[in-house]
Parts: sequence; structure tokens; C-alpha cells
Amino acid sequence: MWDWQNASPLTGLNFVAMVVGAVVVLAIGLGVVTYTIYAERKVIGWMQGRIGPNRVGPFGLLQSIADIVKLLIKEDVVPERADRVLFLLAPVIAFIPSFMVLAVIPFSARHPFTANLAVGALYYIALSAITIHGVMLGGWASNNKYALIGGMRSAAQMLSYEVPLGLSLVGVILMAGSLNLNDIVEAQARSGWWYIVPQFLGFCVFLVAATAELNRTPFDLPEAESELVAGYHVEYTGFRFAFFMLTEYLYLFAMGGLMATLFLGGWTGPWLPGWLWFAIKVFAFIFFQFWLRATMPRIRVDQLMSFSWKVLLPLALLNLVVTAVLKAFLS
Amino acid sequence: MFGFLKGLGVTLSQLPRKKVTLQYPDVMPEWPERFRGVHRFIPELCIVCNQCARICPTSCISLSGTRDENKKLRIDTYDINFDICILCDLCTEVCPTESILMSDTFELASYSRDDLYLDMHWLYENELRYERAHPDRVAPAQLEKAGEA
Amino acid sequence: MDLSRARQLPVIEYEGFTPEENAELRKAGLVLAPLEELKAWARSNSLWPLTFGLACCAIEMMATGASHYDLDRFGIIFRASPRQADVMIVAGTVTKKMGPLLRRLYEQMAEPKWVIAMGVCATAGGPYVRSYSVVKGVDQIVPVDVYIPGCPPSPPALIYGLNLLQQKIRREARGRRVMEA
Amino acid sequence: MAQTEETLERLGVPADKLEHHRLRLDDDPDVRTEEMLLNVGPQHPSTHGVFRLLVKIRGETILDAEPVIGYLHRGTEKLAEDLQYTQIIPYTDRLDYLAAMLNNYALCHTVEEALGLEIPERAEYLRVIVMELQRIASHLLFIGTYLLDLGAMSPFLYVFQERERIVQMFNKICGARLTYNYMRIGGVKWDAPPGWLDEVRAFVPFMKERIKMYDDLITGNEIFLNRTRGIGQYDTETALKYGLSGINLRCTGFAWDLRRKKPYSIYDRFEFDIPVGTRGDCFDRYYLHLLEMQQSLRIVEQALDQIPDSGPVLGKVPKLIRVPKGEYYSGIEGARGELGFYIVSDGKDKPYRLKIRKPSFVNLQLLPELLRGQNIANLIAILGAVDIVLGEVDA
Repeated sequence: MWDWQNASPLTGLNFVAMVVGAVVVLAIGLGVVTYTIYAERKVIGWMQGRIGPNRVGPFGLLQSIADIVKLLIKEDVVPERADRVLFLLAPVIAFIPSFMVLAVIPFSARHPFTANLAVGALYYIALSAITIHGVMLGGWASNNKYALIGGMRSAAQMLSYEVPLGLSLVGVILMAGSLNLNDIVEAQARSGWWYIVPQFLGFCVFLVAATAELNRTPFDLPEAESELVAGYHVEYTGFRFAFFMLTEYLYLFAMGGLMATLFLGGWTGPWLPGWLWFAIKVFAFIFFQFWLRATMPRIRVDQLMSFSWKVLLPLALLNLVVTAVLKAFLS
Repeated sequence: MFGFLKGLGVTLSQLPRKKVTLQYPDVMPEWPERFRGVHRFIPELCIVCNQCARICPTSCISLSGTRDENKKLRIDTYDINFDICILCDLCTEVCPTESILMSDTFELASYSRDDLYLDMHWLYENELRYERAHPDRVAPAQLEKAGEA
Repeated sequence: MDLSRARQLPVIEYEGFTPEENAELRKAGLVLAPLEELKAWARSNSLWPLTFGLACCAIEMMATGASHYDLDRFGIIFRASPRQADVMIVAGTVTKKMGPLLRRLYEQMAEPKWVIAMGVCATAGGPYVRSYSVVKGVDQIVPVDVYIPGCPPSPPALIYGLNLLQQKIRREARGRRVMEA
Repeated sequence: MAQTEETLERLGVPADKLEHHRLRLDDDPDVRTEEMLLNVGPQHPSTHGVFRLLVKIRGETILDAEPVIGYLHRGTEKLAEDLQYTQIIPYTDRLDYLAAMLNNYALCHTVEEALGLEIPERAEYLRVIVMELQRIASHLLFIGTYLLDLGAMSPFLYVFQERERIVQMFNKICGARLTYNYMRIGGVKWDAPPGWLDEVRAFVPFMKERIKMYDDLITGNEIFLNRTRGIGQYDTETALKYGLSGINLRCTGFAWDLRRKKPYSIYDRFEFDIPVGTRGDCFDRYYLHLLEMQQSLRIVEQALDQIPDSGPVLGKVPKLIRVPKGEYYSGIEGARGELGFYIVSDGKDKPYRLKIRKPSFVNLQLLPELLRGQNIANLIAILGAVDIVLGEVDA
């Protein structure tokens, strides 16, 4: 029943399994997001000499749940001059792709909930680009100057970092010889090393570009609190705002999954079960993001652009050329 | 070139440090002796000289007294309006008999402004509370004086 | 969470319903009361104040949010956008020039919303009670839920005030706006 | 071309600035952008209170910036006319609420000079110690909020840890955490409680270590350097023309510190340097705050060594202070520049007129000049580095 990757997906039980799988992935995603936010507040708190949430539930474990429930029952304000349809639609446009990309991330050895898509890496990049539209539309529809600037910044930033991000993947794809994320993991297991070693340059480019793609510090310009109040979601209240937050943290999880898959050997690893290895690697990425957030100031918007086009892109290209040449010679 | 790595090191080194947070509602803060919380008032010592009311920059103190049979002034009412009291401590500074003093009561938030208008009885109770909480701080001479009066 | 007082309140009134509908709903109290409690629990444990410092009290508000007192323990994090804030801590002197803007910020906040008057300036004008340019109490502009005296209130006093507001929210959920302590 | 000129005229750009803007606007004739009016504040996380900045932008370039102040105008100067000199002291606390001790001192110093009072030795030392601690606390908060403006979150929480220690020490000596009301005309209100001076002594090495930590955390960070180096630059001449003082003047390389140039109190007894900048940009202004904290620590150390063990802390002062008829002014080196009180007295116990020279207010005047022609992304960095406190600007 679980081996639906190889069977036709539209027959009887397989269809049910698919629906169940989707619901399970959603549940995993929501759970991870809830506790990522909790962990973020705790870890950053510890780095700043304080405790973080500890009064709601044991050790504050229910803090994020209280936040979510509160946001769900908060008044839903649509500004009078806003473009109503787009304003309501934007969070949905932003959220759906963030959930869809989880479909191709191989969580564990038997990857029961993930699609064995032949163009997995491409699928991820293509879908994550759709979120930009949601963010930009949200910023524009709010009819607020800060939101507009935030949305535009976000579009410019995500588009320009999409390029080095995509190019940094190509090295890995060249080495593995497949776009399928499952195959990439297995290729790493066969080759005996994680691709972080031969693709170190590509990994660095990926890490920087991924941080920018996730709008995390030091690239959190679209929602720069000190400049743009809250950026593109400045006019959003209640659960619509929660949707944007959910999108952001789902992407954090997905991007961590992508990094673990491409560079750290996915679910492979000695002794421990595959899903645990995967979780450890993803959390390492997430922790790194928290760590950056606790340390870095924000980069300036024009420097951000030039950094992407003048530094990251040449580096990614260089990495690609070197990989291609080496592969041609060695094989 | 890689100055930001140093910064990353700093934040990471803070991670295992002991946390400085005071868990307030569970652990009460320790206020120093001179802490200027809400006033406390000892009516027996007051000679109704009105100096505190005059020095107050916001005029939040109002008091009245009458002469008793020994021609001695006795305090009747003593109100402090904590709506506008800025806890500047000038009243306790000018008080010749130290009948108006500062306590370390700080939990005075309320749902209504009316609760912030405090009278002599509340202030005296605050004094008693303070004495119970800090028996070491109340000077014996002062207690004697209070006893005499 | 201490709901013992709230439980003793005689009548539950649910938000946004007519008295007749309320009577109907009360019959289903067994189902709805826990829901109301959940609502109160969520709201009181996730109070996001607006980053809105006016004067001196703002420094103490910041100090309360900083490591030594850490408002994050209560789930209180500052939001810069009024749309995402639940509570407005009026920290400092409200001048006549600032009054209309404060009102607008309050109106921009989404329901349910609360206001805390921090310090005597926001409560009644404080040291500037005789000044020509200061509003004598922010309650002339927006409804205030909790008053915190002090000039400025120390961080524990602010936390005490916030805890009072949490208690109030928990009781409110049972259907009454609670005015007495 | 003509259209551009028209637009600029409509915007009210002065004629001598026209050339400057025309160049910028015509950089790219293909790009047609409209002017936009961006309202920063009064409620904005980076305006440090209720400060409003009306910015006219075209594309990303700031055409003009107009600061709108007065959202915190509380009429302190007018209120003071109806208050005795001792009663004014609590009000000075609330001017520059980050450096209340210095404000206290500035007023007391002016009145003392007018009266020709002798201040007891121990009181002078206590004053210097608390003033320098206050300067450190104020500079710390600048660093925290400035880095918060630039998007770094941790320094803000770190500075509050040290600041809390200073504040707790103040709490011990005068019983308040922010509005101290500690100085009195003729001395200070309280002698240091037992053990307090040792606590200060223990604080000095701790603070030195933390300053090093900030150096590691912030100064070397490339992103921070890129955002502040060469941003908001001006030269000594401009600074003097606008009457700037404090770090805003010293960052241009002009060593002007009233503690040195016109020693008041007992500052002539201490050894300390006046750190100056070289470029006059935002980075220099940030870095000078760190360096000045080190100098303040030096002063505190020396004061701790020299302070007499005992003695009165309040000189002989008449019960009702009446300043003789006349006009008096004295300025001190506040945390943000020259802080002065100007008193016109008609011989009564209340001032006839009190005017405060507010360093933040004066330093703010340069802001439109600095912002004009800048990229909008630099706005926050420049505004933050001017280091204003709205309580002082608006009074």
C-alpha cells in the first residue's frame, strides 16, 4: 500500500493513501512550525541571557499553541482602501506552495509520504517562486506604503537570490546525475561521502542564498521591523497574518530538508534511524538560522542586490564550471 | 574579512551562560532600603506642619488637622493622589518628624483610577506592612517615638 | 491559570449575541464554557503589546522586555504594527498633539484589544498635570483597562499590571467586563 | 528637464540645492518615478519615541526630509517658572530620561554657580561617579537601540544587562531606577550606602570585559561596517555651523569636551582622553560611544581611589534658595552634547525664566541636511546615529 510511488496514483487504495499521506505531512509541518517558533524563542532567549517562554504549559511548551489560537479568534480586519480580493487571496497564494514543496522532501529511508518525483529539485525551486507572488500581492493590496515597499523588496530579493540558489543546486545534480531528491540521497550513500565535502563552495552559496530566500536575518528586509514596521504584512491581522508566519516557518523546515537532502546525505547515517538523522540535520540548519538571527544586523537593500549578482552568482557559476570539468575528466 | 565569525562566537558563548532573568511573580525582587515605592505614613508622629504638601511639585498631597485639648495639632486626614504622585521623595525629605516615609510596596496597579487615591488608613496599614516585612530596618528610636505619641 | 473567581460569576454572556440567543446558548453551556475558557487562555497567554514608547516609561518598558525581567516568559512579544497587537501600553506622557494619533493607533488595532496606562503621566498627567500641552490621563482618549502608578513604574510593577490584565481577560471570557479587583 | 525643475520647485527645494537634485533625478531619464511622501513616525519602531519625519522620496532617493517635533512637548520650561529650584530637579530627570543624573547636575551646577556655593569634597566625588556611570548607561542604550535599528537584536538585550547593574546601583544610592532626583543644590541627597563604592569598583572590570565583547560582536561585523562606514558624513565646519556638540561634533575630529575645555566640578583632577573620530560618519559616532565608555570607566576608577572616606555630602545651603537677580548660564558635557541651563532670576525663590540648552534638539537640526540626497535605506542608520532623546528635544 505504501509503495505508491511506483504504482499509478489514481487507483483505489493508493488514492486514499495519498490523501492520508498529505494530511500526515500537513500535521508534521504544523507540528514542526509550532515547535520551531517555540525553539526560536527559547534558543534566541538563551543566547541573550534570558529564559524565553516558560509559563504557558510545562516549560512554556504550549506557548505557540496559545499564540495560534489567539490569532485564529482575533478580528479579521480588511482595510477600507485595500484591494479586497487580492488582500484576502495573498496569504493563501503564499501558503499553498510552501506546503506543496514538502511533497518531494524525502523524510526517511522508506519515504512513505513523499512523491518520488523525477524533477524534484526543479519542482522545489519552481514552486517556491510562486510564494513571491503572494507576498508581493499582499504588499500591494494592503494599500500601505510600508507594505508596498516591503512587497517590492521581497520580490526583488527573492528573484535575485533564486538564481544563485538554483545554480548552487546544479553542482549537486551534476554529481548525482539526477534531479530526483531520493536518487540524490542514494547517490550520496553510494559514493561514500556527503556532497558538502566536494561541493563546499556550492554549499556556502546555497546557505547564503537559502537564508536570503527565507527572509531571515541578515536578509530580513521585506519585514524589517525597524525600517518598514512589519513589511508586507503590516496590515494583516489575525489568522491571515498567521498564514504568512506559517509560510515562513514551513519554508524554513522545507529549506532545511532540502539542504539535508542535497548536501548532508538526507536520511543516511550510521546507527540512528533515518528519520532521526534527517531531523537532526534539519534542526542543525534551523539552529544555524536562529544563531544568525541572534548575531547579525540587517544588510542594506542595495548592498543586498549587488551581493547577489556580483558575489554569489559568479561563485555559483564557478562552482558549476569546476564541477562539470572535474566530472568530465574523472569519468 | 570574517569579522562576523567573531560575533557568532560571542552569541554562542552566551548560550550556556547562567541566565540573568528574575522570575518576578515567583521570586520577589529585593529592593534596597532607599527604594522609593509607595509612601507609608505614621499618623502619631505627624505635627500637621504642611511642609510635605507645600514642597510637592505636583501638589498630590492634601492633609488636614485639628488642635486637640492640649493645643497640639493632630492629623485628621492625609491623602495622597497616586494618579499624579511622581515618587520624587521630596516630601519625606522635608518631613521634620519622619512621619511620611517611603516603603517598598510597588504592586499598586489597579483596574480603576479611584483605587489610586489613598488615604491615611491605607498609608498607615502600609507602614504596618512594611514594619512586618522589614523589622530590621525600623529604627528602635522611631518605634519608641511612635510609642510615646 | 486561576479561574476560580471567574467560575463564581453567575451569568455567562457570550460576545456578539442578543440576550435571547444568549439564553439559548447558555443551555449548551457544557460545550461552550470550555471553549470560552480556551479562548481566555489563549488570549491571556499571548498578549502582544504595540511597540509604542512615548517617554521615560518606555525605557522601563524596554527594560522589562530585556533579559533581566524578560516579558517573553509570559508570551509577551512586542509587535511594531498595530494590526497585530493586542494591548497598547501607553508608556509616557500623552500630549495634546499626540492624542489624536494615539486614538488612531488604538482604532487600527484589531479586536479584542486592551490598553494599559503605564505611569502617572498616562494615568492622569503626573508631573505635568499643570502643563498646558499634556492630556490629563489617557482615559480621556481611549478606554483604559489597567492603571499602573509610578514614575516610572519599575519592571516588576509593570509585570504586575500585565498579570492583572491577564486575570481580567480570563474573567472577561466568562461574559462580564470585570471592573472590580 | 523643465518638468523636473517644476517638480522641485513645487517640492520647495531651495534654489541653491536645485543643481544637486537635478543631477540625481536625471541620472536615468528612462525611469519615470513619482515623488512619494513617506511618513516615518510618530509611532515607528526606529524613531526613538514620538518623532515624526516627513520624507519626500523619488524612487529610492530622499529629496527632502522634514522633522516634525513637539509630540512630547510637555512645557517643562514654563512649569519651572512656578516651581522652587529644588522642585525643578525632579523635572530635569524627565528631560533626557536616559541621562537623568547629568540633567540633575546641570541644573544644580547652574544654581550653585549663581549662589557661589561651596560643595563638600565627598559630594563632588559622588557626583562624578554617578554622572560617569550614567554616561555609560546612556551610551550603552545608544549602542543597543542603534544596533536594533540596524536589525541586530542581541546587542539590545546585552546592553540592558549592564544597564540593569548600573540602574540597580543607582537604586541603592537614591532609591529610584530611572528618575533619580539625587542631586541637591549644594551637594547630593544621600551619602553612598555601605558597600556601594565596592560595588562600583567591582563593576569596572566587568564593564571593561563587556566593552570588549561589543567590540567583538559589532565592530568587526562586515554588514555593520557596510551600513555605517561613510554614511551620514559631515565635516567639522558643518558641525560647528549647526552648533553640534558632544559625540556628533567629536566624530569629525574636533576634540571638544567641556569636561576638558571648561572644567567644572572636579574634572580637572582626573586623567582622561577625548576620543575623536576621523571621518565624521555613522561608524565613528558608534565607535566613539564605545571609546567614551572606556574613558568614563577610567574616571570612575580614579574617583574611587581619590574619594575621601567620610565627610558631609550637603554643603551649607539656605533653607529657601533665592538666586540673586541676574542671568546665569552654565553648560556641562551631557551624554549627548553641551547641556546647559539658563536662568533668569528676579531674586525670588522661583526662576523668572528657565531656558534649557538641549543637545539633542540642536543636534537634530542637521538631520534634513544629512538625509537630503541619500538613499532611503540609509535613513534609519543616519537617524539612529544622531542619538536623540525625544524628551529632551521637545522638553
